[in-house]
Amino acid sequence: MSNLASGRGALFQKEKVDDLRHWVRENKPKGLMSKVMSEQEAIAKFMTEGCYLGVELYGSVRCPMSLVREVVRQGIGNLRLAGQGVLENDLLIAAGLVKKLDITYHGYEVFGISPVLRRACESGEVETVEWSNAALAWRFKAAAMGLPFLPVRSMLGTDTFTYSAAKEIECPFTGQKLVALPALTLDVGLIHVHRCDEYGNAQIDGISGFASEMARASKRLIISTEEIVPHEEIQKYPERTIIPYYIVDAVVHAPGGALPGEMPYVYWRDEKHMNLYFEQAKNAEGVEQYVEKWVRGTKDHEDFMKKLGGAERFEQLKAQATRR
Amino acid sequence: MSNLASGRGALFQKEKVDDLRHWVRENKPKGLMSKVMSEQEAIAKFMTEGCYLGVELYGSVRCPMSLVREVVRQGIGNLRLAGQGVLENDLLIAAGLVKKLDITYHGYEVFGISPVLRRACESGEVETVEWSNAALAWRFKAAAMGLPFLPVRSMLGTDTFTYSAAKEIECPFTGQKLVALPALTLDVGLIHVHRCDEYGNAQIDGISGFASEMARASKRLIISTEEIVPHEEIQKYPERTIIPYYIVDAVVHAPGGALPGEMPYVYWRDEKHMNLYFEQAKNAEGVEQYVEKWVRGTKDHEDFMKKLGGAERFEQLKAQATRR
Amino acid sequence: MTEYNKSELLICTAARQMADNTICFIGTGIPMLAAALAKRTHAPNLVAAFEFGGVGPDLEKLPLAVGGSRTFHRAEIASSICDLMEAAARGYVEYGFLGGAQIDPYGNLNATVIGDHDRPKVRFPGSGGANDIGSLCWKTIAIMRHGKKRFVPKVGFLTTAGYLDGPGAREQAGLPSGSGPYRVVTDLALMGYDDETKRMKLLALQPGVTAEQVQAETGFELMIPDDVAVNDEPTDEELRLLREEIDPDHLYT
Amino acid sequence: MTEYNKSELLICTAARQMADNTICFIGTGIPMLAAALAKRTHAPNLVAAFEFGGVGPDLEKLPLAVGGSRTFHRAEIASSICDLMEAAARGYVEYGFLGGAQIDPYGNLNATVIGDHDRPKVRFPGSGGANDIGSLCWKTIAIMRHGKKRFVPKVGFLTTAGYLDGPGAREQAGLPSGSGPYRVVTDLALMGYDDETKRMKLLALQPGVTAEQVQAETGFELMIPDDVAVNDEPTDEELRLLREEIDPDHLYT
Repeated sequence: MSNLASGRGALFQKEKVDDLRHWVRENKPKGLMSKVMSEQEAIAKFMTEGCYLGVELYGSVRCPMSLVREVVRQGIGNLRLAGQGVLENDLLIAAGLVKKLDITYHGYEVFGISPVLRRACESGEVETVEWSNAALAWRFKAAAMGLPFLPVRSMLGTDTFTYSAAKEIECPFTGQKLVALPALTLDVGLIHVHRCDEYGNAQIDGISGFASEMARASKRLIISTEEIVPHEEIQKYPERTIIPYYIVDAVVHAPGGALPGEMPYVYWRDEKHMNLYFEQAKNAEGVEQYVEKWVRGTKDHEDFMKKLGGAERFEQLKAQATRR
Repeated sequence: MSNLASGRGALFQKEKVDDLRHWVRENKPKGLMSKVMSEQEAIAKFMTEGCYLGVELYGSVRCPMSLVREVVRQGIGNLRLAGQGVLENDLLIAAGLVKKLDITYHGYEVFGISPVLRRACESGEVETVEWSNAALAWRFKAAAMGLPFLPVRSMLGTDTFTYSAAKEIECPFTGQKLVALPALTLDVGLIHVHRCDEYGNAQIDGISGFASEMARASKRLIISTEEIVPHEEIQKYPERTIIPYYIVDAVVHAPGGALPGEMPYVYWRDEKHMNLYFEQAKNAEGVEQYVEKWVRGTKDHEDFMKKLGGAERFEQLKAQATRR
Repeated sequence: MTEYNKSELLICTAARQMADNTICFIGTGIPMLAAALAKRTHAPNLVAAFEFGGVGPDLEKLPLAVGGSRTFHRAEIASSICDLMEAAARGYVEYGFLGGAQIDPYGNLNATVIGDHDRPKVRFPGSGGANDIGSLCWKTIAIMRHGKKRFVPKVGFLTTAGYLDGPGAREQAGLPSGSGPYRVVTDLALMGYDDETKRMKLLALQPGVTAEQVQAETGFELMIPDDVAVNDEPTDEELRLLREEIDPDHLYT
Repeated sequence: MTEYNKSELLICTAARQMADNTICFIGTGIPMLAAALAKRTHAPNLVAAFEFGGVGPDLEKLPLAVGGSRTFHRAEIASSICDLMEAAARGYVEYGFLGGAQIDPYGNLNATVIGDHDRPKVRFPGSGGANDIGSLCWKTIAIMRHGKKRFVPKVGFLTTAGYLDGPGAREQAGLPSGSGPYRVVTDLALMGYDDETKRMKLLALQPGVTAEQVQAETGFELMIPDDVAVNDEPTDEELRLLREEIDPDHLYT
């Protein structure tokens, strides 16, 4: 149909479903094998300069911050990034590692606009293509379903559509106008979970955000976890496995891995530290100092936790956690 | 594209997404209210002659058999039916209540072909349109997503496609051929669960089959449950709510409701009774006798349970249940 | 009568727009307080839903993030963004709250950029769930501060669909029939939309404000009916609930 | 050497086709026993997956239904049909077992009807998951009893795609590249498919069977290479495992 529009944004990630199938067949481990490794190993092993990255959930909630900090430490740059983001994507942009951003929402929620994003976009350093929150989740869902696209009813009639890489289509049954979203496959996905076994069978407490879809849309999936539990624990409640082992490439044991954000039912966010970040993010020098001190200036996650106040601080935050 | 094929099967259920939205707005209860009622009340209230019905899972596993038997007792006929089926759809067909069947699999699994289906199809009594198991689940998923269709990669190149009501389309991004499945909305859906509260917030243990999708694709959703638990129990583990209250119209307390099939972790199937059914199903007279004795000849689910052997038999079957 | 501030006025005005026994998409901030207030006054069965999966939390403590644990504390459901947005697509969600940097006469919103998209003068956070909410919920309620730079004849970037360019435009674009902008709540007034023209219309003034003042702070011609109501001031009970029960630490008010 | 029956022969032959460290879609019956046997012999890390959501059960007791609790007993995952079929669509599932009333030279299967679809002579159960498995898994293994009525030049109803009408046809139809029929296991022989023509080819004879016998029981010309292997008989250990551990109640054998 000639009257159907196409978004003018670039498709930052191009993958053919059939190619992915072949890649999965060759590269993903189908048997049970231990995938436990450190942040350093996991990031070094699976992330490459210029790769397309996705992080779940938000920077302030159940977000694999220990993995994100390790990406910054290793300085893996020219990243293409999917995202709704708060602290995680902000940190990557602040560290100068991001080139292209499939943006949905990037800000500090109740704390307002991100000055880091503003500087990066207004200077032209980061190129953006627009999507809605659900559209991005549905793009992951398309990939998770092994499909090249999904039809949806969002984004119609807006500049969000025009500055996206979506297309309008007509329903073959009803003739109604729909938006076709191109599947989005991540080169690397990072997800923080409550518990998993050494093989990667993972459980999440509370909302799952877009973990299920993003995990399945990731070529390489690194999960960090508050707790590694015996395999038997997983086998006892197999309906709780939201991420199956066969899509997981690395399991990183990271208690406090979501800090300074919260981990539902486990610990509350470190409001003091978040305020510190938001304060320093106001200008380029401030945020650079933050990155130097808190990320590059910490050897690893353990070191970060120590700097944050060690076991004592961690226990305070645990005590403030929302209870069931 | 002129070279794209269309299935020649009839679309047994025609619903426009926008019409459904309006129907949902007017008819579904959005606040919390008790929906507890008996099988008799639920079926009488929400099922009508000629309606399009769907039942989950299989007749031999976690299937709302007490509800299905009540449909037979009330003799609600001219049904259009979605299905992969074992005992449940078989019973409805045996009772002469089914006119049209969107068929995927209908048989007795390890016990072979259904003579009931054979008689109904070979005599022309029941009209069938073909789908695959996943295609039917994906048709529910399309409706659950509020979409008029979903693209998939099944059914391509086969007579299963030709005798379906699907259409071929081309991907707007890759040009590849795909099958477009029309969304399938049920007038009434029946699902048996492990537990729910009086409002309908429901949990399922073990595999969820296609419960999540079918529940969301149902205009009227009747759930039967092994156990009605206090609301607080649901609120404690909200991630376990696979069926949210707002899509539920009736909650029927039916311990043993899946019998003679199994309820995972609760009771094993009544093999003796299933064999009795399979034996009687071999000819029209036999199955009619079964229906007379075990369905029409029982007043309600309690009466059926008594006839099956009462508390003693129920305890035996519970003792044989698969454990976690 | 108790004194109140602008935030409290916005919250009370917004709370009164929501009917009981409905599901409402809530973001952090004012909408959350409005929902909590509505639940404690005229709409005890109002269900707060959060786009990342929380439905029906007790809101005993106010969430600081739309995915935070307080959005599903003692909730009925803690699911996922797809599940919630798809429920909205199926017609289950009556209200959605929206905000933005700019709004136009048809209720279209800009939350993306000022200036050229690829080299913006100001980069805002982007659509987030707003575009989906504006597309899929039945009615949207925008909460804004009034001002000429915010109420503009045409938004610089159309992030979230209002009535687009007028009657029939949403349906033509493929958006669900019968859906669209419902109310705009500001510190100066409550506005709705004219049924025929789909243009913004003054419904009621905030206490002490005149229609002329509202028009003067609006960058396009506002439809002003002959008799414009005046909103009731926040009641003592509303203020007590807000200050003592809902936001005792005054994080938001 | 221990005596064995036809079912045991089929099970042992099927078991040997599966490689270790792969995921395999299993239906009830012979495939299940084959998977259980493979896991106890050459493929300890073979993962049995059941289309309604069970992945990796211990198969300590044999399931009687593809959705039954034994398909997820001490499993890694108990999810849903969409989740499993979508994993197959993404390329995770190496093998899928199929059966049917008829098979043709290209491995197309009929499990739907004999005669006119709308007024069939015989109505079979229908595709079930077979069409999906035949579309989405990398390799399918058909298990059949040999016979001229079953091995036909053209299936009366094409329920599940094999190579359709020859080389390139699957890809042309939109099916995933590189996927398709892999083996046919019968009581008389093991067959594969010719790389070039995609037609069924004899690979190995069951013990005591001749190529002539196989051809005589096949309703189309079978490709028969010059040297055809002979399958090893079921070993004592295989039979012991089957009879004592896997199916001690002889439900299937």
